[in-house]
Amino acid sequence: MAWSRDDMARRAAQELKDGYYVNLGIGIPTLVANYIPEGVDVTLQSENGMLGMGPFPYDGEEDPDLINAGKQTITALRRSSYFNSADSFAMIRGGHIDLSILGAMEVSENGDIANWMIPGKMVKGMGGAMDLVAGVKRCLVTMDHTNRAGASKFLKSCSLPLTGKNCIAMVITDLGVFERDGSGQFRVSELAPGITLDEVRAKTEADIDYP
Amino acid sequence: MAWSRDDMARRAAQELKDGYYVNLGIGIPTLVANYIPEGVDVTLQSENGMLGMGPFPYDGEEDPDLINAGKQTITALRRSSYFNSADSFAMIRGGHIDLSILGAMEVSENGDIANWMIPGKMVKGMGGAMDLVAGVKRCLVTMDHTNRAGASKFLKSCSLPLTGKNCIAMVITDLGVFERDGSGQFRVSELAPGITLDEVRAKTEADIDYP
Amino acid sequence: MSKKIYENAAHALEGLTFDGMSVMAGGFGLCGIPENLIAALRDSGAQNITAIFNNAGVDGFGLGLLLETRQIKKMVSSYVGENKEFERQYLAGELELEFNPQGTMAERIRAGGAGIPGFYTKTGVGTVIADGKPTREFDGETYIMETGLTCDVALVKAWRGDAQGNLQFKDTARNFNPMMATAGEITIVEVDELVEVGSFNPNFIHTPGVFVQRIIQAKCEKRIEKVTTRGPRPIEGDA
Amino acid sequence: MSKKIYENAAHALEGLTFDGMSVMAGGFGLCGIPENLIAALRDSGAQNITAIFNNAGVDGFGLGLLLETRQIKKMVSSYVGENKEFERQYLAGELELEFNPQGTMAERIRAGGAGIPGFYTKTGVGTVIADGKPTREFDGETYIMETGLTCDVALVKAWRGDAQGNLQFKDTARNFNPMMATAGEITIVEVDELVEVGSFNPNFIHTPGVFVQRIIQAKCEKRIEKVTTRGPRPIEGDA
Repeated sequence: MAWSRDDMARRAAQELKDGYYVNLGIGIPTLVANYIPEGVDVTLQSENGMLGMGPFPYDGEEDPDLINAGKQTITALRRSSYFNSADSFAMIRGGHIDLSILGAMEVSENGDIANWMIPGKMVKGMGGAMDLVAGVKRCLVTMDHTNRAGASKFLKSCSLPLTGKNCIAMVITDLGVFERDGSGQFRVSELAPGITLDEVRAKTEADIDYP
Repeated sequence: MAWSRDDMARRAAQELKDGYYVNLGIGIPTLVANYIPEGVDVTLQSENGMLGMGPFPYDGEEDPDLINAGKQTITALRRSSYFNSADSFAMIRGGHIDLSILGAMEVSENGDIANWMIPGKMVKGMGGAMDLVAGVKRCLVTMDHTNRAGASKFLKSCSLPLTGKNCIAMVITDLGVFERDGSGQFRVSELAPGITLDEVRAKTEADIDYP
Repeated sequence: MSKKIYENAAHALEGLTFDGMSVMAGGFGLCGIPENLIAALRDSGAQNITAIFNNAGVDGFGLGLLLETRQIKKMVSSYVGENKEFERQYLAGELELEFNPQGTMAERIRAGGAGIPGFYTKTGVGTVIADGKPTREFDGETYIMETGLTCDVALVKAWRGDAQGNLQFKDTARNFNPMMATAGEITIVEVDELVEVGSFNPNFIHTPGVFVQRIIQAKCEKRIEKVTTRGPRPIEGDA
Repeated sequence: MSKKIYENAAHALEGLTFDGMSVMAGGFGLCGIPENLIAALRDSGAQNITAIFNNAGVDGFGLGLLLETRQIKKMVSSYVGENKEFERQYLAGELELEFNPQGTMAERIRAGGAGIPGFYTKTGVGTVIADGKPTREFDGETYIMETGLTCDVALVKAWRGDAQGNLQFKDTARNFNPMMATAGEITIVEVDELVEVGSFNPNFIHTPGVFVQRIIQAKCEKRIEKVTTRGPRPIEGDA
């Protein structure tokens, strides 16, 4: 059975290491915060200007001056600090964040990612996504393996405008985990329960390494 | 009679306008703080990271964590703020300081200044001087008109390595005040009491405008 | 020095607005936006504004006010996904739009205020953002050049300010505000609280007064875009 | 996360020093220098150090310690006028020296920590500082390109810090310290006071913990270079 969104988030959370500073994107990546392994201390960065992001507030305790990069109300922790947007992206661009987990519309076999624009439709803007994929030490994508029409989102090369080139180290989809090795090629490193390599082959356009 | 150091400082202080943010160099410029005209509110910047520099402390009240750019102990005012060196020079380079008053070894007729190095002798370094002359809106020099050997320090072109090119708007020496007009040429705009134009002519190598 | 304090937003903008002006306004989404100054800018009637705002506000609030009245000619932003009127004007070709990666935008504004006319970044290399921009190699890697940004008037929202123009910002309402304060030919600030000079610990002033020309105290509505909670606070004693 | 706290300066440097390493140390003159970490670096015996320090300390104190033992191969500084041993070594050709205008040096360190490999400035245009550096015109004016600076180990002096590595600096002892904290492959901090996590107001943390790998609490001597006073405090009631 293919992984659910929560399964993907749980698997992504296994990539968190003790002491890591992590930036989580919108969607499935946000769920990762619910599955941080026990004994692993992780500090979440929110690129609008916060390190040490806490949980959502209790009802009625929302503070309009305290939101995350998804514009949701959040809370602070004892360790938290606030800073301005230039300092926040200096932190990101300068390689001080260990891991970024992002959603994607497309990922290519050479690690390109597209997740900000569909030409002809409305353009919302890239926000901080281009900065994150260019600056964070390791970037990981969680996404459905195929789109609603059943077409592969894991491609030979991206058809949509890129967010970044050669920057994704790992892709976690509903079908499994795909990790890049030293040669730069993605390989199947894990399958979701009941998923076969043949099913992955059928649903993957990218040239990846099968065991 | 030629102006004393304090006379020069007093004259330089006449250039301060209400609401100005000002950076004062070491030597005669430091004395300018003693002659700020009444009713003129001026905020002093110290490039090591302070806006709103106060007077020297009372005996025994020195704080090693609070010094000015000349490394002297100082005090804070109610308006003061501290910041880091990058922010301090962002303030200077970005043109947010209204006036800088500096000492000089040489000034040339096209507004070049040399005040940081004598080749062959020890090189101490430029500190923040190059940043100040490049960034501050208006730069003013106070210096003796001639060196100890009697040679002019107001030259056709500087012989010493430059601190900055075409950046000095006014020179105040022991002989008078020399201001650049729209054409970029310095002219004698004031004489110290008892100083004649002939004396200025004799002691000035620079081609300046005499009334 | 109480010369910096103005009575209200309209007074603070007096003599500073004109057709074709460039304006920055702080804020991330609706968090930390200078609500009253934006409304006063709309009321000033200035046209053909180049608006350097990270976001486009929502319909009818924040920067949405200036879009409704079509006072904006060009937007420089990183994300405009929350505003339908923006979408309509943009698709109809009534509005120019320049997208900047958020970190590049923040750095461009800081650079503008710091006298840095250009800098290199790897953000956007290999994307449409790099189109037409000069590149340079450092240690074998390619970077693109981005330029510093300044503006005629910067509109800033702070938490507390004093008559000297010293400012403190609150939580994530800080965002773009401190950099924009440095990048305006004139910077106007609205604060929740105007405090006595000397109230601040000088170590904890986010924006030194030198960057601020005018300041008002004003009440903000502070709308929340996405109220998100984890449910009711547990009764004391529960886990 | 108390894994960041080390017992003393020698322990904090363990495993990080090597011949040919590059080191930054904060401070302006003797104000805000990491005294204990500098002494421990001397004791480590590392040779051929590239030292990125704004000043050279004084004879026998601060960075002067590393000059006495000739552990420094190259200095990157803006002003070294206070140290005679430096002068001797430099004139004897035993020491390389790279002068940077102070603001350029501060910005280069910030840029290094911020992932910016190069930027343009007008500081130094037309001077020896511009020799050999790329130039570019912006709006008809010439600017020179300066590069970002990073280092193997940054030694930082802060006022207060917590186990997360969050830091606050005091008065003008802040100077280069916060930028250097961002520019070290490893950043080690000595603080006057180690405080509980949660003691800081999160709005007033100068350096977020992400930049700090190791931290010690240590007593500093804090020598004053130029004690300057205006005389005795007047008796109460006098003017």
